[in-house]
Order: sequence, then structure tokens, then C-alpha cells
Amino acid sequence: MAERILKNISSRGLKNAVKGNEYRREASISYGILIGGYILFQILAAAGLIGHNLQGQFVPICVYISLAVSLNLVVGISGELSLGHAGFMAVGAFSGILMSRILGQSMSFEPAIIIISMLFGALIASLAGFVIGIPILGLRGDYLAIVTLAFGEIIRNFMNVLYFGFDGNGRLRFAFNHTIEGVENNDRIITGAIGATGTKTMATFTWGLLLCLFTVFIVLNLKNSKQGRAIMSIRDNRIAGESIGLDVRKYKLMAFVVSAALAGMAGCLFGLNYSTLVPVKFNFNTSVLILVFVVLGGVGNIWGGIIAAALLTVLPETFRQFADYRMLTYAIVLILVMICTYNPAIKARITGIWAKINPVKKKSGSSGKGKGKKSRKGAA
Amino acid sequence: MADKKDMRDERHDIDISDSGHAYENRQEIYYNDNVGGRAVFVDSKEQYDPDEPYNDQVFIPEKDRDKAPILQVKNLGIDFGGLTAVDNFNLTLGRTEIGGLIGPNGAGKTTIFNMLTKVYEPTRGEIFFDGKSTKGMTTVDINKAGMARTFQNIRLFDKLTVEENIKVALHHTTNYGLIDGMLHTPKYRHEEFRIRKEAMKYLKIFGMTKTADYRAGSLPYGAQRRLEIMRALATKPKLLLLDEPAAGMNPSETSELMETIREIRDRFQIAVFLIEHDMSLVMGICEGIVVLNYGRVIAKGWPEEIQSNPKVIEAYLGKSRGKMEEEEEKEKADIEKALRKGRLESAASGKPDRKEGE
Amino acid sequence: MKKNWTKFVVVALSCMMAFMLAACGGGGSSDAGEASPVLLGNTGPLTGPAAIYGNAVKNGGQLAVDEINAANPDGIQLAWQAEDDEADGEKAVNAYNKLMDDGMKVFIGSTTSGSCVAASEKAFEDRVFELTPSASQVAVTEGKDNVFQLCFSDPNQGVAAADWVVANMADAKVGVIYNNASDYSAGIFDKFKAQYEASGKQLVAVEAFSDDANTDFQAQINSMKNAGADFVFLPIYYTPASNILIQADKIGYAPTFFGVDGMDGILTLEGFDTKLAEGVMLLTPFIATAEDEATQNFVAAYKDAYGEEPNQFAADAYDCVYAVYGAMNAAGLDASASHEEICEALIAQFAGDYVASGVTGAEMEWNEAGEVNKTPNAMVIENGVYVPVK
Amino acid sequence: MNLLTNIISGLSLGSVYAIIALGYTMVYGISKMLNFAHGDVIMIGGYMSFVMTMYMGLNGWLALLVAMAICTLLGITIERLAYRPLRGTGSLAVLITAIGVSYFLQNIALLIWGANPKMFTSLFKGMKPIHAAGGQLTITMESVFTILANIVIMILLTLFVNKTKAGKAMRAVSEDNGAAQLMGINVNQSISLTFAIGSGLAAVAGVLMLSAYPVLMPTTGAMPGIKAFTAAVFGGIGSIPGAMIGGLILGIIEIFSRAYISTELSDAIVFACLIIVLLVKPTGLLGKKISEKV
Repeated sequence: MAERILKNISSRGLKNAVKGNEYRREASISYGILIGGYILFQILAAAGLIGHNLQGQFVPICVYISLAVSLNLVVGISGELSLGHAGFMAVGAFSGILMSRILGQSMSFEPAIIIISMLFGALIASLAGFVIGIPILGLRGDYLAIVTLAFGEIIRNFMNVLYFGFDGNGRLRFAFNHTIEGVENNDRIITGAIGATGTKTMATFTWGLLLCLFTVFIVLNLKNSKQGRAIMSIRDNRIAGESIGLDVRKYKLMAFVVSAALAGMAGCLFGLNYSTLVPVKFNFNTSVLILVFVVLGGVGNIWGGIIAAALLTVLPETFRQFADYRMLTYAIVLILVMICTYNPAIKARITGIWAKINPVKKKSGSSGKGKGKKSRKGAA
Repeated sequence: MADKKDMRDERHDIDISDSGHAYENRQEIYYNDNVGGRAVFVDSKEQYDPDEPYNDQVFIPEKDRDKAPILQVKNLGIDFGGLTAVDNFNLTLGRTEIGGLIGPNGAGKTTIFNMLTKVYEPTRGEIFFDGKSTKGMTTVDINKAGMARTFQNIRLFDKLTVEENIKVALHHTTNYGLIDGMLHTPKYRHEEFRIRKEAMKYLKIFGMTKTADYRAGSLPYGAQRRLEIMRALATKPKLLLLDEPAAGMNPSETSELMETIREIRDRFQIAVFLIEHDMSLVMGICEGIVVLNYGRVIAKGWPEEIQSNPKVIEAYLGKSRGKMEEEEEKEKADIEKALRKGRLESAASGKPDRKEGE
Repeated sequence: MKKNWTKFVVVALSCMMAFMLAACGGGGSSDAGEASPVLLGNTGPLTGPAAIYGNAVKNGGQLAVDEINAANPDGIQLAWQAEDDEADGEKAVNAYNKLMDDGMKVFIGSTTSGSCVAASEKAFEDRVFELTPSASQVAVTEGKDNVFQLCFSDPNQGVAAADWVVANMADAKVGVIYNNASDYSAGIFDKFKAQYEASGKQLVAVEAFSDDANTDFQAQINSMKNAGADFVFLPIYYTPASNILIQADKIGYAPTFFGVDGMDGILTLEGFDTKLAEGVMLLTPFIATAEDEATQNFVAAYKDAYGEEPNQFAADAYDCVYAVYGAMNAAGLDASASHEEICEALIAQFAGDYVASGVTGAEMEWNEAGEVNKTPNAMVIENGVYVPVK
Repeated sequence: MNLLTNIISGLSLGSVYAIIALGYTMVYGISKMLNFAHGDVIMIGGYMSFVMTMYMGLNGWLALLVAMAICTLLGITIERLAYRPLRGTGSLAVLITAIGVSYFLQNIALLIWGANPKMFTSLFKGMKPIHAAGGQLTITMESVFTILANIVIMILLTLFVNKTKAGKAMRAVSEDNGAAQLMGINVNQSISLTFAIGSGLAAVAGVLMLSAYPVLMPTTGAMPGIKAFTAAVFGGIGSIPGAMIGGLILGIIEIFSRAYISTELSDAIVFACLIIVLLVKPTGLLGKKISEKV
């Protein structure tokens, strides 16, 4: 009987079936892009072929890659729309900066400062993720999205009234208004809306790469573990997930908290790349920007997100030649790219044209048309 | 975050490694009266009286009488708004019984499954699963207690592979924590290796090992149904609830399925309770059958009894007994059509319904 | 097909990447030939909510450069390039780097403080002389020997405002409405409060708003009214200030409003009923309606070129260009000097005795910390024009 | 008296949110997409009205009609060019496109009208405010008309949706797109109509909002847009009365938290209230319960 069923399956159905497990492939492509890109750009930079503009973007690109990958954990793998990722980035950035300043008083070994600050940023951001996640993860779909948006705004609003500084004895103190007891105004580290100033910029491209590798490592590993499978199965079918004994809230929360921690880490490196950082930076637009990376790279597709994050960070810079029309061009490109990647008819046409001009012509086009669509559409 | 190692490891400690052989030895198993034989009722002459509140212990196959029943349902009922969907439902299911739940469309069969698995909270009545009341338990608790189900409109994890679908079901017996999962420690590797082998063993039951790497959502319909059963089974249940397992299958697939269900019961020594419109399957493997109409039990008994029960025929045909013979002929054709149609309908409704859930 | 699609995406993306590399990398090669003008660079918000300030600086700088080039065809020729930074530190660094790629010799600062702090850090590392027209935060210049401000620093403004109020409005009940999401506004308020309270007085009411909620000020105005404030300090830009004036007028609340340099521009707001601004006081170094010749020429030329009244930002940028040009001439530099040479020479000038005059100040001098020394004037709006407070 | 003043300004601000929220809620109901460009349609409406009155010398009310017509066209065009090609590909892709459209509108406005803010002339300029309680209480005409407009629009819209053929078709499409199509309803037309109405109302909201809070900039619509979206969710997204109630409550909470709690944290308080409401009623105040057939 078994043989018969198999024959049935292979003769009728499997023609249209899609191979699904591509972890190895996904991992090798992701790591390959990151390491290859790093080596390539280091060489180009050493050879003097890259201008200041692009070199200056190495760290932010890495940060955005890391943010895109971590947001993918929520949007792609857990299947929930989050519009407040920048909030966690902010928490990580400001707590990481604080930690770096505290450590900076007694330490001068930068790698240790960076690592401890990033871990601290991740810890605080994951706590924020946990506190926020517990009440809201019972919500569904767009309602969850609006609540994440709300929390992102609340975090930022809160940052606007948060003041930190060292008092005379080098101890950290904080307040919710301008005057912190015992702290000279010049010794303030974080000053509400003015943000953090006087941060020692320690971030380098290499740290950026390490951050990206670590993020990708965690997310891919998680995806390919029992927890990741539980998260994805709840995404695919919540009721079936419950029916096989998966605690929906627990696994949604897990994805949310891990994602927040990674975002906090990335935020910390971002904070350490600029001597000043204002809370306004982490507004709704930044959250959306990260979401754009994820959607454009293909929801759930890690390496797609990496490429999209890198390209879309650089893109507005290359549009500087359009001067006044820069952001307009960006908007138009964004709309066109979305339509071209997601509209089925246009996509089929592009794929068709590409198949014709494809330099490596393989006669393996036996598979059905709709598949690429299906797999890329993701958890939309 | 290591998950509590629960009792289900020991639950069916049956070696399923040689499932390949099981198929070869099938002949033997099916003709073994002790295990696969037809249920014998204590007093089969006595007709089931639906109006008597709780009269039901007697309907247990002989082989299960010395063991406590796996499931006892007393006066179960549920209202939606003012509408009573199910009322006064009683059931006792033997430890290794294959029970059937039939009835016309909209009779409330799936609602009963949903109450058993706590997708819906019953308005009235009690459910005792494995001797314990399920009051206050959630769907998750129910599964952990040892009840697993499939769905009428298939609910697979579409974007996961076939193998992963089984592995998810093995979640609670996979013994490593979040940190192991994120860092892929040796413990992770060891456990993953083990559950991969175990998942393959489950896939072997339906001969689906070669499809292991395909996305579940891209499988043909019949294979999806089988995978769903495997997934439920992999949670190591004591009771397996199957909601129209043969919907959308052709007759030969159905008879294969029938044999496999029986084999699963025999090998794992679990109870199976199934909803089905395909009478050949129901009559072929069910030991006890409950017939539901308008949310109420109208008949209980063994297959032959049910087949000849006037109330059942009335439920399916409407009041046709007193009519002319030719009309009866026509009605009979209709019944067959209706039964077949029921099957097709439920098959057709599978896909669009699933979309809603996403 | 799926493979094909993926491949297409990969190839398309790589092409884009290559294009970008070419676009980004290409700029670095511009060498300082004899004929090439000295490039002055600026970053500011040319898009987004703060675009008004960035565009004003961009226009003011361009005007000055055009004037200088036209007036001195034989002297050092200048070029002006303003890049968009969306008032964002990250983008400001990008824009600054773009300017470096394009061969910038002197950095006429970032327009807004937040982004300027980030960019001046880079300018300090790269040894590019920086004179910011309008980034008023202390952190902009702090610890950087090559960074100078042409505007007041926020604390100086706050202190000056407080001193003025204490001296001239001794009996006033003072309330403050400030923007707690703006570093400029919060910075001034911070010092104002400290200085004012140091004189032994208390503010009767303090209210804040944020950029996200800058439309409805009823609550803040009511709070001022209820606290009996008859003198309301508005250390904010003129856009929200105009809103406050309108809404206060609607409920018939008419205290004396007192602004700082950000208030300038309120009279030229298109569609604004200037009657509402009658009696508003402000402490500012620049007023577009000033009688002196330099200002009038500047205003006329600006209106001619851009069709609108210049505001304080445009004036600051205009002065920046002239100040840098003057200092370069004073140091005897020529157009072929590298940005490091220019930087050292200009530091010597600015930290030394160099005096510049322009439309925002007659005799501006700088100290080593990079702060400018000029006196703000207290002005009051009467009949739609600024007149000095008597 | 203070309390009354605050209630009135809350209702007035809330009415603006409510009218904007209508656009969000109707579009969401019919096409299940979050149209983040809606706030920028308000801004365009404001600029149109401004241009008509200031440069073309039109009467304010006529200018409002022109602005409505232009925004209606704009809404239909946006839907046709940017959203329709992506229909059925999941809400995320459309969400990102909507954000692209939002950037586009903001930057087009920046190029056309420049970065300098314009002061919008109130539609009710010259009308005397109502003074009550011996001058203690002042009610501006802007408040009165905004609140009235909100009520009138709500009644008309409810009648339209429930009584007219086109309105019923819209409801059918939002209930079940596929079934509506099978019943012979032109889905494209219904969706276009929804965008048209939503965008037309956005112009009204823009003019009313700018009459009360007159600063007009290319980014003017962004924050009210987000707040109105919050209001729509507050009331239960997809529900027309929900949008009204959500908008009014949001406006009152915002004004009250500013007046009595903290001006610095008023936004945080508004969003916190939203979260609390959603925790108690996961689909908003008047939202339909989502139930899933098992």
C-alpha cells in the first residue's frame, strides 16, 4: 500500500509540490553575502575605490541589516506585523550608550566596552519586549500592528522626558525633568529630547559585520529549532498549533522578545557610531523603513532582507544627484519596486523576459508557473 | 526553558521502527479477531433510547470492558446565542475502540469534536477524559493530556515541510531549551537527530518518507489528510479524533485509509473516534456508531444495527418509509447521491475555509 | 521558474549595487586644480518637517557665494553645495561624507543642532574647518578646535533672555511654552529656567508640547491663562508660535509674548494675519526689516532671487560665507590650498583677532571655544515691523 | 468652566480625527489595507483650498468644493495606479506601497509649494465666537462647525451605506469580496467609490483642521493621519460609528491628558489608552468579533 500511495503522490501531486526545507541554502547564502560583502568592501576601501559617503555608511548598513533580520523574526517567522521595531532599537541604543559611558569611566579596552554595552542594550530591549509583549500578543493581525505602533511612540515619548547624568562621585543618576539632583548640566549623558551627546564613537565596519553575523546566526538557528518550528506552525495555523499542544502566547512572545533583544543590540551599535543620538530618530518612519527592508526582501527571506536593507540604505544616497527630486525619486522607486515584485502579471512577464535572456540557459523549466509567487509571497 | 519532560514518552512505547514489516504482516493482523474484531455489545437487542439521560456504559466493545473507558461524555450541550447546537450528548468510548460519529450535514458533529478539544467551551455537561474531568482545560491542555485531532478543512502548517510538520508535533518530547535552539549546542544536535529519525518512522506509516522535504501546503489533497493524521499521532495521543479523514479520497484510497486507521489503533493501542460521511469506511471499521441529527443523538449501536435503524434512515432520507415503492427506489438513489455529495462538499469546502484562518 | 526569478533578482540587485558603487565612489577623484573654486559644503533638512530651515540656509549661502564670485572675479572663487540631511544625524554624516567625496574644503555646518553634532565629529576627525550658521547646541563646538558657531549657542540665548527679562520685566509673571522634542527649544528653556530661577524668581507656569502634537495649544494656553502669566516666553520656532498666537487670540488671552531668534519669520508667514503679532517681543540678532544698508541689500537680493523674505537662517548662512571668505583672504590663502591647510589657517584666524561683520551682527568675534560674541537686540513688533524696545 | 472649555476643544479635535478616521475605516473595511497615505491626502486638500482662496481668489466654501473634487480624483487615481495592481497580494505589500505614496505626496507638495509653511485662512473667518457664562467660556466657530460637520457627515454616510444601492454594494464587498462579485457587484467600482468618498472627506477634514490649526506644511497630514488611524482602531476598524466614537474619545483624551496630566506625555497617554481599550476589547469599541470557523 505504501508503495501505491507513493506512486499516486509522485504521479499526480508532487509535480506541483515545492521543496521546502532550504535552511542550509539560506544559511550559506546569508553568511556568504555578509562575509563576501565585507571582504569586497574592505578591499575596495583599501584600494581607495570607495568614497567617504559609502564608507561612512558601512556601520549603519550593518545595523539596518541586523534590524531587518531581527524584524523578520516577528514579521516573517512569527507572522505578526510589527510597526514599533524602532522603539526597541531606541531602548537598546540609549541603554547601550549609558553602559558604554559607565564603563568608559574605568575601562579603556574598547572591544570589551562594545560587547558589554551591546549585551546590556539587548537585555534592556528584551525586557521592554517582554513587558510589552505579554499583554498584547493575544491580539491579532492589524490590531497587534497598531499596538506595536503605539508602543513605539510611547517609548519615544518617554525618552523625551528621560534625563541621565553622572553626579560628582561618578554615580549614575536619572530624573524625569531637566534638573537631575546632584548632576551638573554638563555631566548629563542623556538629556531628554536633546538625546545622548558626547558618545565616544567606537563602532567599526568589523563590529557591524560581527553584529550581522550574530543576528543571522541566532535567527537562522532559531528558525531551524523546535522553538522556531513552533513559532512558524502557529503562524501557519494557530488552531492546529493549539491542537497539538503549542502554547500560542508563549511562542509569539518568544519571537517578539528575541527580536527585541537583537534590535536592541543593533540599536546599541548604531548609538555607538554617532557622537549624538536624538529620540526623534526612532519614530514611526524608522520602524516603517525597517519593515520596508523586510517586505522588499521577501517576508521570511533572511538573505533577501539583507540585500534589501543594504540597497535601500544606500539608495537615497545615490539619489543625491537628483538634488531636489531625491526623495521624490525614492518614493517613486519604492512604489514601482513594490508593484514589480508583487504584482503577479508584471512578475510573470519579468520572469519570462529574464528566462529568455538568461545567460545560463537550463532546460529545467518544468516546474509550474505559480510557485515562485507562492513561496515569495510569504506570510503576507 | 527546557520543556517539562511529560509522560507521553512512555505513553506508547511501541517500537515503530519496523513499520515496513507491519504492512507485510497486515493480513495476519486484520484477521485476528482479538484485536481487530467487531465490537460485541452486552445486550445488542436493546435499542438505544435517546431520551434516557445517561445509559451508555454498555456500549463498549468486549475487548475494552476490563479497562476504564478513555472517554466519557455526560449530557454534553452547547448553545450559540439562543440556538442549541448540541444537546444531551452522551458517549463512552473504550480504551482501544474505533468509534464513529455520523449524521447529516449540520448535525453538530464537528461541534462535538470542538467541545471535546475545548475549541468551544461546552454550555452544559461533563467530559471525562482518561478518568479526569476536562473542565477548565484549554485546547493545549487537552492535547497534553493525550487527545489529538484532525480537522475537517485540513489545517496543516502549509509553509513547513512534511517532516517539520511531524517534528512540531514531537515538540513536547524534544528535549532542549531556547538557548540550545538558538546556539545549536551538541544537545540540540543530538535531539534533532533523534526526532528526525522518529519523524521518519511516523511518515513510514503512510509511506510518505519520500515527501519529507516538500512543503506540506503543496502536497496533493489525500496526502495532506494523511499527514494531518500522522501529525496528530506524533503527539502520542491516547485518543485520536478524526474529522472526515476520507473526505476527498477515491474509493481505493479510502479503503487503504481504512486499513491504516485500524492498523494504527492496533499498533499503538489507542482509541479512535471519527466523523465520516463515507459509509463504507464507517461501516467497515467502526465498532460502535453514534448517529446525530439536529444536535441530538438519534441512535447508537453497532454498524448493522445502525444500517437498519429506521430513525437513521429517516434522518438521512426524510419521512419516506410509507411512500410508494418507486419513490423509495428514487430516494435510495438520492441517499447515495447525498452521501457522496456530502463527501464532495466537505472536500470542496476544505480549501476556502482554510484561507479564513490565515 | 522560481530559480529564474531568484536569479533575476540577484543579478538586478548586483547591477544596482555596481551602479551605486560607481555613483558613490566616483566623486572622490576630484582633484584640486588651479581653476577649481573652493567648495563650501552644507548639510541641512531640505525635505521633511524642518525643510524650511535647511532651504533657507541653502539659499542664503548660495546668494552669498554668487555675490562674492561676481564681485571678485580675480579673487578666490567659491562654490556652494547643500546636501539634504533630513535633520537626522545619520543622514547628516552621509551628506557630509558625500560633500567630502565632492571635494569640500570648508564645511558651513549642519543647519540643525542634532545632525550638526554628528557631522562636526567627522569634520573634527577629518580636519575640515567648520562654521555652522545655525546649530546652536553647545555640543556642536565642545572639544572641537576647528568648529565655530555663527549663531548664539542655546545656553547663551537662554541666559541672555533670562537676564533681559529679569532686568526689564521685573514684575512680570513669567510662563513658558516650549517644545520638549526639539533640542533647540529644550536647550534654551533649560538655561533660561536655571538663570531665571537663580535670580530668586519662579516661573508661574511651564508647559511643553512635542512635534507630534503641535497643532492644538488650548491646554497650554489655558494653563498660562489660569496661572495668571502676563509674560509668556516662547523659545520655539515661529511656525508653532504663530499657532499659539492665533489660538490665544481666539480665547481672548493677550499676554506679552517673548521669543528668541527662532521667532523671526513670523511676519513673513504667508497668509498670517500680522495683527496678531502686534506687541510680540523677541531677542534676535537679525531682523529683515532693519534699516541698515547691508541688511536691506541682502533682503532685496534674496527676495529677488527666491521670491520670499529671508529669515534668520538665511541671514546666518549668508554671514557664514562672508565670514569664511573674509578669513581666507585675511590668512592669505588661495584656492589651491588643501582642506587641512585651510582648516589650520582659519582656526588661527577665528580663534585669533579676526572680526567679521554681516547682517546678523556688526562686529562678530569668536572665542577659542567656538562661540560667537554678538549682542542680541530686544525688538518689539509694532505696526507690522520690528522696532527696538525702548 | 475650564472643564467645559476642555471638553469642547476635545470634541472639536476629536471631530477632525473622526472625519479623517472615516477614510481609514472605510478603506480598511472594503480592501483590508492600512492606507497610510490618507493623512497626506488631507494635506493636499489643504493646499488645494489654500491655493484656490489665496491665489485664485475663490470664496472659502467654493474652494472647499474644488478641493474635495480634486482629492476625490486623487484618491481614485492613487487606488487605480498604486493599490489595484497589488490587490490580493496580501496587506503588507500594499501597506508599503501606501507609505511610498505618502512619501510621494509629501515630496510633491514640497516641490510645488516649498518648505515654508502657509497660514491657512479659516473658513469661518469673521464669524464671532460664542461667549457664554459671562465671558468665562469661549466657543469658537471653528469648533461649532467642526462638530456639526462631523455629525452631519456621519448621518449622511450611514444613510448612504445602508439605504443606497451603491452603499449596499460597498457593504457587500467588504463583507465578502468574492461572493459580491458572484452577485454581479462591480468590485472595482465599489472600491473606487470608497476611495473617492474617503478622499473627499479627507479634503473636508483638512479644511476644518486647518481652520482651527492653521499651519500648512507638506508634513501637516502625517501626524493627524496616524492619530486618526489610532482613532479608527479605537472604535473598531471597519465600523463607521466606531470611527466617530473613536475619534471623539481620542480627541477628548488628548486634550484632557494635556490639560490635567502632562503636556509632555500626552501622546504617550493617548496611545496607552488605545492599548488598554484593545486589551479589554481586542477588536476596538464597536469592532466585529473575529471568529474563525474550525
